[in-house]
Amino acid sequence: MMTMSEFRSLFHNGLIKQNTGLVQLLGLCPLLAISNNVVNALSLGLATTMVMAASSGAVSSVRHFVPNEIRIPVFVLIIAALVTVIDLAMNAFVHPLYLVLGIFIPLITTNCIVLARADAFAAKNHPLHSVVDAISMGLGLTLVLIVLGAIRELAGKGTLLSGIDMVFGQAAKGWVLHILPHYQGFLLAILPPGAFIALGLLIAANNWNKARAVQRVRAAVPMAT
Amino acid sequence: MSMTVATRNALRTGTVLFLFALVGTAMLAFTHDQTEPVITRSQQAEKLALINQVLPASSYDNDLLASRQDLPPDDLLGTRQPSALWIARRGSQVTAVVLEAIAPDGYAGDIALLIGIDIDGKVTGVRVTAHHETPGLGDYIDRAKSAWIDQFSGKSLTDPESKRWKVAKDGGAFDARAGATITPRAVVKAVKSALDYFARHRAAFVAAPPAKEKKA
Amino acid sequence: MLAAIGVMAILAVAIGLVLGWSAIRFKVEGNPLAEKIDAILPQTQCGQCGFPGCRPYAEAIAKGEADINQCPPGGEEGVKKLAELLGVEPKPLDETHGTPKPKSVAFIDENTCIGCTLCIQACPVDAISGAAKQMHTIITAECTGCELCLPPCPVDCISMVPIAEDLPHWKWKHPVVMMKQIAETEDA
Amino acid sequence: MASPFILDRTSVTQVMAWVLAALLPGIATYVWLFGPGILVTLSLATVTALAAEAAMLKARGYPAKPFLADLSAIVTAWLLALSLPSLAPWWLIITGTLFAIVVAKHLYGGLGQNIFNPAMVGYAVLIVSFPVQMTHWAGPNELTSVHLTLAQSATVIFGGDVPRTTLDAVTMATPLDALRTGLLQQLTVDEVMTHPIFGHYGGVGFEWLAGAFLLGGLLLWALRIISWQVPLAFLAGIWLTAGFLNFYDAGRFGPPWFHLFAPSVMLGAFFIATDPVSGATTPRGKLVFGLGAGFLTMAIRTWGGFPDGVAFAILLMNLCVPLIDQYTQPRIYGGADKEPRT
Amino acid sequence: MSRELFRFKGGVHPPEHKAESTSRPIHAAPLPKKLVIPLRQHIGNPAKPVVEVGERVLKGQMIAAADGYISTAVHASSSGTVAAIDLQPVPHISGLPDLCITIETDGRDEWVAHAPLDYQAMESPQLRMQLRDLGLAGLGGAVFPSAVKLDPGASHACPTLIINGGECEPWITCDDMLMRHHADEILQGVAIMRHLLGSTEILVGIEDNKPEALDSMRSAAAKLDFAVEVVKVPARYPGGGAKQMIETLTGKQVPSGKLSTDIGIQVFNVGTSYALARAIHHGEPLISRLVTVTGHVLRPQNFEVLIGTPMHTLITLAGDRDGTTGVLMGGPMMGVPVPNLDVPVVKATNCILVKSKELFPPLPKALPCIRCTRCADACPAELQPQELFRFAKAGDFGRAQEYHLFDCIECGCCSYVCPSHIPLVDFYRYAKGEIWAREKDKRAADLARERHEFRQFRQEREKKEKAEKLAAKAQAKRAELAAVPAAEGAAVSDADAKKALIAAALARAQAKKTDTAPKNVDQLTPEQLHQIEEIEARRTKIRELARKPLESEEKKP
Repeated sequence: MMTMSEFRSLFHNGLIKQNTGLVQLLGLCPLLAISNNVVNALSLGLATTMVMAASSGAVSSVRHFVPNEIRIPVFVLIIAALVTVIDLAMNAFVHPLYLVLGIFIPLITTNCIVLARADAFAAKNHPLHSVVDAISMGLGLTLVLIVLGAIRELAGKGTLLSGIDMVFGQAAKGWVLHILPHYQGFLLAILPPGAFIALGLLIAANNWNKARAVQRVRAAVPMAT
Repeated sequence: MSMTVATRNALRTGTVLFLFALVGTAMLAFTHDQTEPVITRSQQAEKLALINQVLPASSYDNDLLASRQDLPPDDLLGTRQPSALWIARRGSQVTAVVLEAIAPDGYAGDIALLIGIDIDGKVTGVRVTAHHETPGLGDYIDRAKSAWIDQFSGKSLTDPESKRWKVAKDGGAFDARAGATITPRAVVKAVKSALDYFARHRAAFVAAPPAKEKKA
Repeated sequence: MLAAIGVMAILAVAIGLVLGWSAIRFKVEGNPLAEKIDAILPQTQCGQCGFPGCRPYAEAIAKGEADINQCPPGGEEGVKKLAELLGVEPKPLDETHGTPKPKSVAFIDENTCIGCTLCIQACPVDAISGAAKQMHTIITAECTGCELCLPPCPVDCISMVPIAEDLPHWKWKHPVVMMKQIAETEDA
Repeated sequence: MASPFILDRTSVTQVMAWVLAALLPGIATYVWLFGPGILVTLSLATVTALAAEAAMLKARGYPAKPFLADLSAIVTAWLLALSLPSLAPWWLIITGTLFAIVVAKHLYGGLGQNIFNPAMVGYAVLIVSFPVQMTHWAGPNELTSVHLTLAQSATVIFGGDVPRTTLDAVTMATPLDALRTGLLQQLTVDEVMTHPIFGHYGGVGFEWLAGAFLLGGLLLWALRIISWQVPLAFLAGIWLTAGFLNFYDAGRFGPPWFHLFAPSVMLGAFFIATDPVSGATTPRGKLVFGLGAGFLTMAIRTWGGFPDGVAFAILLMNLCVPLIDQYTQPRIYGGADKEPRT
Repeated sequence: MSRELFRFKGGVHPPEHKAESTSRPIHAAPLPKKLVIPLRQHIGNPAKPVVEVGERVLKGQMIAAADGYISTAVHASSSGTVAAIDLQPVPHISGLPDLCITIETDGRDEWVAHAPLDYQAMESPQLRMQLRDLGLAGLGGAVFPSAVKLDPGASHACPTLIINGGECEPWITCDDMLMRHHADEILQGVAIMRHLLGSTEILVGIEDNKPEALDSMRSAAAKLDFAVEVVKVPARYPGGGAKQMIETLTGKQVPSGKLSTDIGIQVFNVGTSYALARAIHHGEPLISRLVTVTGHVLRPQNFEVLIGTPMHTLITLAGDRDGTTGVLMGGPMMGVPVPNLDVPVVKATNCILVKSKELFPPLPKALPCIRCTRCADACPAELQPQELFRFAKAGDFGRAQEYHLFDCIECGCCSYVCPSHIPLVDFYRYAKGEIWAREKDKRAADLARERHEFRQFRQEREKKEKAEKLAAKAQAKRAELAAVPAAEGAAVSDADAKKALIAAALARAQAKKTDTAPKNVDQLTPEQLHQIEEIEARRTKIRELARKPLESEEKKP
């Protein structure tokens, strides 16, 4: 079982300290390609989280039976199977969203975050810890995806949540927020270069924040020597 | 033991990997079985939904998707590969056709169109299904971006008259946005050609036997 | 369906066999990473890192058993180089292992030395010459300044002498062209 | 501080001032042939650039005085303004300038550190994001019935209420736009060239503008502020590529002289491709850089998605600069002729 | 006289400022009370003192002898008493003191016995030994021992001898003045060089801004019995550099990393030639030289100065003025700032340049490099200074070396033209220094590693040998015991006694350790005390570690 502090440190690790998008810079291909609006970002983020939780749990449960030499093939096999299952399920049950997320669902298989966590964490830890770790990592990624998606959607089109009907059906059409009415649109934000620029700015903001935190700590504790 | 360490290890890893592969594949096979019909249904629904954008569902009662035929490449359709044709019927009467066409002279290459034409030669609707036009400039032909494409509905070769099948800037009957006239010009031209094509082959379409559908 | 399962199974067996066999056959002995780390370490052999010499410390780092910030003679620059080699974030020196000191060499007070040879046995680089009951001398050119000879000396006759900067040892400092500072002085 | 203890008089500020001075004949011609609207654009870009530069310097903890005084921000602003359509809306000018100064210059490390030409980054961002607004080119006075005054231009730029008909009467497609549109309608080059916008070489008015920029460029060369390699290679790259295509099929590819004197080429050759910070530094590297940019410009004009390609060509070549420099290291004094090992 | 000249790439043309110091004749500087003569005045090993404090020396007497092949002797510039042999301030950029011999002069200026050398009758090696003992070194600035340069070696014939009359640095005129007034003696020196090197072609390169020197040298050359071509070359900095002079006159470039002798050319400064003539024809060692004192002084001029004369006396002679902002040894392009005015004139001192705010305005603040490549255009070594700067600044010394950092001659042209006013040369000097230092550290580390590994190997081997010996002994003993069981007691007590002795010694040491514990800890902060404790704890641990093998070894017998 896990204590509250372990739980908290795992989440802190996944959401902030080792954030996949902003700190580890893993799995950037889907991150950059899919973050052109909030709905896409959220959906891919959740799909990845799901795969990560399932695969980490599975990997962690079987970790004692897997010889070291074939651990990578086994992990990839588990992840690939899970991703394909989710891919088929999405194709069947949320078809419009499937059309948008398209090739990025199968690509979750090769997303380094999933394999990285499976190999670096799940293969060495208890299943419960592994699942929590995977969820926190996945949520960390989802968070970045949402922020990135929001920035790009807002800057690019002046809206938020456009395309939400693809997830929740026609009824959700009215949920789209037109934050900036009569906005001319800033195409670059939606195009691929916008993804790089926005991610760069996010990383910069994160680093700046960290640097400031370090400075605060330094200022608070006078140098011992 | 006569086996070497390497062989023993190889057998062990081989077995483990085999077991994992077996379980994984079985899981996949099961999911695939469960989802396959659903997926086929949603794909067909999607196609039908697209067709229904250019041809109201109320105007036919046959299984439209099953009526699909291949049209040979034709200059009027702008096609270089066989393209699809769907024939809508009410009862046994042909009421309209839906066909694929290509506007080859877009600003940045081909623009793929889906055009519905009723039996009187009137356009029931046009949709752009694929294009590479400059985002924010030529892409307003996409229904998702603007309603521009709707202005074709109800038009025929006689309304407006043939020489007014042009964009407003060239003295025609169709609007086009300032600064981006190449794209609409291409679309207008392609729709008109498709109408010409329909006019030329109308008899064949009307006479087409619904035999194939029964099979499906 | 069965075909799919069959193909996967055969593939899995084949790959598993090859991998399992290769893992034993192509095992690499030794650690090239440790060599590279050892090349960065200053070779003072002082043991401040908690290992009996630079090489064992290098091996420990390579295995992930020791941190990169345990070598005071290497200083911050050494940590930075190790971090670069290993692709990790540099961190400040761990002060429990000591702090960097100016480069020094040992010096034996010839009047006090009793010739006990204890320091000779402690010196990791054989930089002390002498024999039993004879006065010992440091070979300055070979002394790494590790201080290991200080504790064993029964008469405390060894001291560390910092290497003074003199003309032959002088070198150019990094020219500071930090625009901020320069322009600030101009404004002032 | 050690030797040397004396300095030549030239400073970065002087270099930049000369670049600005060399742009003046071009600006004067611009005003004369296309109306005074460009002055509004130039002023707005300059003010924005200086404000952005000062703000970024402050944010980065640098003193504003010596860096604002180096005039590099103004050079960027002017080059961007001269690349924009003369009646581009105010927010377009500000967005482009901000991108140039904040992102392309300061986020890359400020003066001397930017790997891309800031003005061209600003231009590229705008043409990608706002293709419609980037077509607001005032036609040459010679061809338009309505001539805007300075105040009227300002009204247009600042989004004041201008009758649509007036705007339509003032703006015109640029010669490159016209050529591209015509060719896409399967017209031959000769048929397209009957359009009134085409002058002797590069379009009515535009050819004189190109001449004025050429003049300014030659001044910079005479002052040894720019070297001959980049402009010559750039022009040669365009001329050779265009010439080859034109020779191959004169009906589908415009004549080389037209491509040389089309807007943006002379400005690009003498003022933008010669930007030392983002350009190649070795003599042979400069030739490669210029030729590459010239070829890419023609490739984009001919096969790309935008009518003009100078900006993208230069940005693409900016990317290659480290590689070019590495492989074109000149022979050193008394040394064997080979590039440094990698 | 219409020799084809070649143009070297790069270079600059700063204002010359030569006229200031050429309008007055050469004055002999008076004998100072104290001469401070550094032992490191040349490239190579410093000279080794051969006199003792308190010893009386005569003018021209060798006071320090050459140490090794690349070295040269140092002499007393006047008669007097050796007052000290210690560290004194010297003209070096670091401001660090160096070993010098201080002589309190007696005012008698009494010469040591000296006589001309019959160089034509002497064997070459012997003659060169003489020159080394006469302290000859290149006076153009590099102060390379002349005896070494006058050795053409087994394979290197030097058919071309170039006498460098190029004085490209602004302000400096000592070579100009020397050529105007001592052309004959310079050419006498050339004759000796020609004799030693076996040169067939002799060229003298003089810049076109020294017409008087050209005339004087030409008329002197016309009187010789061998051909010396005096060539007028265009004045451009650094045209007086040896490699640049060679290219200007012959069109040949000295290959990178090689010496000019590799292409059959040797270059000497006119001053060196003059000193050589004085040495051979008068037997005088190098104890004085011409020094230009100029800049912010009342009477800029050239002095004949004894080596070791403090610089302030020369500035006083030239008339010091208010508003001095510093003094340079050498010219403004390559000179070094003098840490204080007590430093002596040395063999390398060609000019003392007094700075003022008006003549040398403070250098403007540096801006970032904009890669304009003006530096590359100006670089006479045809390097890419902007890249070298980038690498040096970033500490990427490997790349700096790949871009030929060590071909940089530190002439300063790049810094001079840089519109961003970056002190580029400082970066190159820094990078070179770092590279040398690192190579030294690396060698030291390699040596330490090697010795440590050998020690471990040796210990292993000794242990093994000991174990073998013990095993053999034990066996012998067993056999012995079986034979004579009674002898047992004695052996044991013997081992015990030895153990007790060592234990006692260790205990003594331990006691001493604890006794001699904390000293000077009264005024320390708690943090420092804590730190000391930690260090002590660690030392104890190491001590234990150090003792362990000893104990375990003891237990074995």
